Amino acid sequence: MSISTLFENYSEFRHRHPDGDVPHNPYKWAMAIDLDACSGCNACSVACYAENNLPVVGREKFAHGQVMHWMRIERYWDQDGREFPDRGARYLPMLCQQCEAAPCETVCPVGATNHTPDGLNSQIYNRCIGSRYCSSNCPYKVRYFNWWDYPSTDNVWPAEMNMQLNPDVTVRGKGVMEKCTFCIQRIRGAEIDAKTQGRLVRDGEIQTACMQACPTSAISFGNLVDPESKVHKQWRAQQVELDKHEQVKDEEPGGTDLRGYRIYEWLAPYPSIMYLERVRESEI
Amino acid sequence: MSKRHLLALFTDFDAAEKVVTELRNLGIKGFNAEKDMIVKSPIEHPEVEEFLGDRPVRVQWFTLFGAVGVGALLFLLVAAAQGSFFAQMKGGKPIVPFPPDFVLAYEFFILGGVYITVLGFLICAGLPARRSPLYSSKVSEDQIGILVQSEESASGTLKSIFTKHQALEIQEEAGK
Amino acid sequence: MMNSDFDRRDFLKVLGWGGTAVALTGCGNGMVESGKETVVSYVETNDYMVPSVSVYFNSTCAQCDAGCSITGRIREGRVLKLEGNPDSAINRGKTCGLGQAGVQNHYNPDRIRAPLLRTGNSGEAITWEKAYALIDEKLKGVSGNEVAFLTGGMSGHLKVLLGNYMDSIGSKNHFAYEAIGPAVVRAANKKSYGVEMPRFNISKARVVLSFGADFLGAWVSPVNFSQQYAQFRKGADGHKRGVLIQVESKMTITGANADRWLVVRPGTEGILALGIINALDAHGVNIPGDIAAAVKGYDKDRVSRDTGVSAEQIDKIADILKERTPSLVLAGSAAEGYAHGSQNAAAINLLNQVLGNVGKTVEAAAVVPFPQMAPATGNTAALKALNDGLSAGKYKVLFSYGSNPVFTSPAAMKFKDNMARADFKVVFAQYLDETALQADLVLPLDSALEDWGTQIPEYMAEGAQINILQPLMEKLHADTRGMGDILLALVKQRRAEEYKPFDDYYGYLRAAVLQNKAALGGAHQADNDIFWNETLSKGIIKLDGAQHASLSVKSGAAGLSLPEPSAIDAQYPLQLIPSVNASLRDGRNTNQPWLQESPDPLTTIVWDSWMEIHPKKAAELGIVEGDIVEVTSKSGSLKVQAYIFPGIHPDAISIPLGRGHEAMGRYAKGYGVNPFQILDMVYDKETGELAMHETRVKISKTGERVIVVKDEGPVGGNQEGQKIVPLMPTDKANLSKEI
Amino acid sequence: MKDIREDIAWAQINTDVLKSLENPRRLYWVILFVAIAMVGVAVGCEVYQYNMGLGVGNFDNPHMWGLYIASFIFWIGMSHSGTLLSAILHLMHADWRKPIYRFAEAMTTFSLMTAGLFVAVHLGRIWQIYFALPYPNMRQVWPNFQSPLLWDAMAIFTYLSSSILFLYIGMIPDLAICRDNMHSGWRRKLYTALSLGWEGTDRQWRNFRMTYLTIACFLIPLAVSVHSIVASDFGMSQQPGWHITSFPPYFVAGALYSGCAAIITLFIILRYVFKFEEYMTMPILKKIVRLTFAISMVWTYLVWVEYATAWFGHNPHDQHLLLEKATGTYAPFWWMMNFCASVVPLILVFKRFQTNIPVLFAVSLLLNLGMWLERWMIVAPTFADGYYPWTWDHNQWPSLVQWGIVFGSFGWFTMLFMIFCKIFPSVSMYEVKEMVYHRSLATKRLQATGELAAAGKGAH
Repeated sequence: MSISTLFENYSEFRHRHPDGDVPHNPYKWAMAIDLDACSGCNACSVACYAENNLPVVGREKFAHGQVMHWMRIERYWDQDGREFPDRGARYLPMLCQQCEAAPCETVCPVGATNHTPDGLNSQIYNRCIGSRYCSSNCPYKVRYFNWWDYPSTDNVWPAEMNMQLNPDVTVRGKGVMEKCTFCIQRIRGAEIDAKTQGRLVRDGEIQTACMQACPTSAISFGNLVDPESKVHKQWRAQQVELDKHEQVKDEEPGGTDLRGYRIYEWLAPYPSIMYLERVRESEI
Repeated sequence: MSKRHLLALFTDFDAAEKVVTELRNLGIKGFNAEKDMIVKSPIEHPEVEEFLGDRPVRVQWFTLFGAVGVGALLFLLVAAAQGSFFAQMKGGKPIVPFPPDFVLAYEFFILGGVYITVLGFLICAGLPARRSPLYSSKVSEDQIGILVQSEESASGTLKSIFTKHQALEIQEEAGK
Repeated sequence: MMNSDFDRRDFLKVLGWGGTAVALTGCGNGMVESGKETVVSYVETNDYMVPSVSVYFNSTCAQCDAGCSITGRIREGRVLKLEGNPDSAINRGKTCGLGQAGVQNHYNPDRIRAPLLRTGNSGEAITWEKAYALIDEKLKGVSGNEVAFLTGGMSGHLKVLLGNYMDSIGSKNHFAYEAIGPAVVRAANKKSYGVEMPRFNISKARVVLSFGADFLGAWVSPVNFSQQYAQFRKGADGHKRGVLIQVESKMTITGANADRWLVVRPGTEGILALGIINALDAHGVNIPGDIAAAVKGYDKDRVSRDTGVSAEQIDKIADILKERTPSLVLAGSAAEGYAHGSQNAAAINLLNQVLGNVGKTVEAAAVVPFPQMAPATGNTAALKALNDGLSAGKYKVLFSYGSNPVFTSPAAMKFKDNMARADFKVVFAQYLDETALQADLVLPLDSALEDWGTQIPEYMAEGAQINILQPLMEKLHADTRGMGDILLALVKQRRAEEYKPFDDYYGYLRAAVLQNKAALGGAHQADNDIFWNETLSKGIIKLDGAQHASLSVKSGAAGLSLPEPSAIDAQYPLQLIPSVNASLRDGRNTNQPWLQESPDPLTTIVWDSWMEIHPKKAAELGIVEGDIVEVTSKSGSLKVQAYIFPGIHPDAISIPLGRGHEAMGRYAKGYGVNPFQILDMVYDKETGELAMHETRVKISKTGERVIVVKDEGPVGGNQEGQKIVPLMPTDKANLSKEI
Repeated sequence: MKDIREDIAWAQINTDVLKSLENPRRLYWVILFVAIAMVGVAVGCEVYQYNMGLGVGNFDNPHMWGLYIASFIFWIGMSHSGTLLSAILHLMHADWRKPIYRFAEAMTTFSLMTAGLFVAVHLGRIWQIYFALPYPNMRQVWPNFQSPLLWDAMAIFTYLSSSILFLYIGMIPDLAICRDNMHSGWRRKLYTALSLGWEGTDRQWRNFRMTYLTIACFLIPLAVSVHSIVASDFGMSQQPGWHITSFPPYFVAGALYSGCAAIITLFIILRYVFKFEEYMTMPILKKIVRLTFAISMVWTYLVWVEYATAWFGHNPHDQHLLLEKATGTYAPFWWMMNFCASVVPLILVFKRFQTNIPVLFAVSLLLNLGMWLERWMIVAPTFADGYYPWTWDHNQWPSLVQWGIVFGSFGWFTMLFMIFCKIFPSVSMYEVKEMVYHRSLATKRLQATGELAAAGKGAH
């Protein structure tokens, strides 16, 4: 350590995330999820199990609320007291929102969860000591803790099943926190390829496991900084701005006619996932 | 020229006070009342200082240094650690966030204060110390002891003064 | 993707040894054929096998019969993950959860490792030679028509090979059985459109009116339909966002996504369809006279009385169908599952004709020009026939492959007992499931990721295509065989010389494909090897020039007679709806833990069965969530936990199929109940299919109560007034600016 | 109601107190062995949890924290009154503090040690606990100084070490007394070493006074900061029910409250076990009781401030949570908490109960029960009814493993305390002497003015 590095770092990281004048560069990974397209089929969730070595906890532990699904499909009903839900249900794929000002990051005593330069909320398994403060402070409760030592638990990964484990992803032992990573193994892979080829990652080059599986293509993922990326266009079309916790369009009298919104925006965690409201035909 | 040591025990502070004042006023030759006289008591008693003449206490300077110095030092250390070691970027927070560091500095301030004060105490009070040969467990019970150091010549007079004031007990020992 | 011409077998061997090395170090189970172990160290692997670098091979998903093409990711000789193959018109690079779980079928710890011969109550492992010899010997004594071969839906070269085998033993008793296939709808389609399975252009439709067709969940080709659905919602080529109306008695995942979900009295779907035609007539849509006459009786009031759908709702539907064309009307499993299922389906298809959708959103599908390879779709009538035959003692030898009738047949059918009447029962299976346990000889199969084959999907998306199944890695267990290899060996017992050239099924397949190279689009390619490798690397053979079957619309409501809705039966007041869960289907995939733990989309329940009951009815009977209730039909009863569910008709209850295994494996056995067991044996009058929804039941509380294991919290689907999933009506939304 | 005799012989004081260090009575052994047995239970549970993972505690998502954190706050709180009272009263020259401050400070030290254990037990990977220390390492990875948990660690370390020093410094003259009266055995060696050759010379006393005063001054802001920081573990987070402005003062008040209650309990126990009737007298008890009552009212006020903030503040989540506490799964405990901590202390307004040992004993225990529940009611309900309705969970219940460890922690505390009382004088001899000395001086002055009938013979 030297005083000069101190001051360099200080001025480099002095800004608060998110920040208009110091944007992410060259990458800021983000998502847009169209709830009108989402059919709630759970394909994304299973794909996530397959890609990220999630343990199947079994009936008893599920009953104790110790399930480990990084991506969970939530099903809501209209609350208008009708006898039948004749407008169907509402589905919401809930995963880590990769907040820009993540409540979980500041409170970790050992700095096991940090903000990466490309705008992810990273979790360092082997630094985690399991104080679980991050999850306590997460408004979405999308962090999952290894209450048990799943690799050594019967029938989680018995012989042969363990051959399916993805070598690019750690198998987590007991006592550490884990959560959706936006399939960071795929992101880093693509970033490195791009770097070796002296270019930036192209839009669509990275598909998260959930996005790749999704039969209705409800999920789009990409680089929010890249003006050509689908995600960037979607966010712009919906007038949702990353670094605002109150969107201008919402102030419009009579409300907005755009579907884009972020959950718990008012808590100012600046989530990196924009949802598009579910739509229902008014003529029927 | 060799010195002699005398320890006299008295029943209470009043007796001790009389002896001390007398010794100081007489100005016996070969005996320096300011330097060669120590009062040992079972309890902490402000009057002792009064009749013994003021003797300085310097612990507070240690305190000052400890609190300010250690506090500032550790604060800088933390700030430096955040800024120039492994950069932990926290969403929404600058890398060297002052509010938390001030909280910590507050604790460091106290930590340093207490530790250095204790250090100062040990130094100023000369602890840990070897026990002086002239000591009576009565002192830690209920009697006041006066320990004097003087030239051979003066010891006689001193002893007589002690006895005059009904010393309960007088121990003496030839210094080297 | 690799097109270079090296020998795939060698390649796979190397790959396999790599996998072996991993396996040995990894989990220490000796899966290498004894005597052949040569563990290749990674420093001297083949060029195309770099440690830590993934290679990808295309194959076909065998988790259900939709025939989605998949791309397997292989590293160090192990298949790690399946993705959709973007080149396939069916799934266009997408997969469903069921498909994702294919690897768990492959790596499943409960797979059978060696041929098992029953001795008394225990099975002993024997060699394949012995097994083949045994089959040969058993067949000697019996005549061809005493041999029965039960399979699931079949297609491709396997079907051809099976046909040849049946000829060789002079038997015509091939029974293709699917427990939950849309057999009645197929028949109805044949009648109304001239084809069993036309193409449904959901993406082109502007209104989809679906009568219990769960096309987003488990119906026919869900992944394809889901993609079309996404298009349909976005409003393809300048259209407005499509409107989905779902008519059913128990909400399916498709119903959960509908703009309007209409609950009808079970079995009255057809009446509603005719009612809508009647309403269309009233709204001035031009209806052929005979049809108009036929539906005259179905005026709004009567229909809404019968079905429980309000008159104005019927009008609304008529309106929107009238103004937004083309539309698409689908008849699904909920409509067909009744004694009058054929009529229901016919009435619903009639709606398509009336609306002029036939030819627009209902199109003829392309057909593969090899009739002998065309899919033999299964049905329950076949099982009934087989069962009757068995009980009559007609069959001495029974082969069973690709289905689990002991689990999926109604207990009242007594299939298990009748099966015992056959002297020699051979079951080809991957798991010791309920049927395998009844066998005398169990032959372990390769998983779909280890096997060779061709498959032709029943539902063709665009052009006709033949799907290729190829091994994604070396066999996991030395002593399992592919069904193709087994059939080849068996048929060789009969026609040795004819099949001499093929030393294994791979050889047979390769020869068969190359034989028709020209027809399979390989005319340009002189070199067989290159063509073959290209074919394999694509994983799909597209037959661009293939004919489309012609639709022959037989309009008219002739012979369309729908029964009055059955009166409430005092003794059995409730209709049992055995629902089909998108991931568990008929229970063949239940031993895959990902599927057990993936919450049901509607109830979010995992690892267990449940009974859905409407809040009103529940209150009436004093049932609360978690109560263990006994559900009793004429044919049996079972105990199951209750779940209060708004999306169901108050006079119906629903229990999902697929769980309640008594065998099969650690993840399936002992979880939940099996509603197949209590189904009444009622059949569709025309097709003789088992009417799945015709069972009437009564329920009674047992007094027990459990905590339902589910993902949703104590407040269920309540957002507590927060903005978590807001809803935007189309008149508020501006979808034009969207990307 | 008799207070300490002014004319008690100083030698008598020595012998009385030193007697408490001699062979224990049977009652002492009983208490000690029960305590050790309780610790055994906790150790068993912890070993099991260590091997199996925290799942055995029946935690889940969202119930990330459970009884461990609740008990952690409880013990931290317990620690407060000791030092704080000792220091404040010292500055105020309240001489009635002198006979009781020693064991109060010991209580502080040991409850802090207990609290520290809960932090460790709570961790998912206890074997990695050193990651939380700022130790230099090649990877240059340092703990996250932004985390309130780290402030906690720092504050508690400071508080623990300072308290121990305060306790020790204040004990040196007494250790000298012990040294002078023990003539053999390990105890003599121990006291000789610890008393640092103290002889009570004027120089030693002068510096002693200054030092003791300084540390006392430091301890008051320190103690306040420690529990405010514990409060900020919650206040700094965004969760409903935690993100409350009044938390720091509320926590500090709660800490003093439970501490005072604990002092009453221990006061009564010591008084009997070591026969300290002579020194731990009723007037002193009465003073503590009144103090406790005052603090209980402060706490009650602050807890209602909290409810009011939740209720009138326009945050629906906080309102909902408050309702849940009062009517939901935790309602019984929440009401019991309010009863024990706000209603029970009202008994103390009656004079006759202020010195009624059995009543006070029961009350003090109830107060501490209430304060433990309060901590639990701060932690658990927020997890059960946080922001996100989908993950609400009202069925989670701490398993026996959690209860076992909490149970054992009380044994651990008692064990340490009992051992302390046998090795070190739990009543400060020299300060009791000062007390009686100054009181007698006062009386003498009165005599001198002849207003009082001749009685008492001066210093002794």
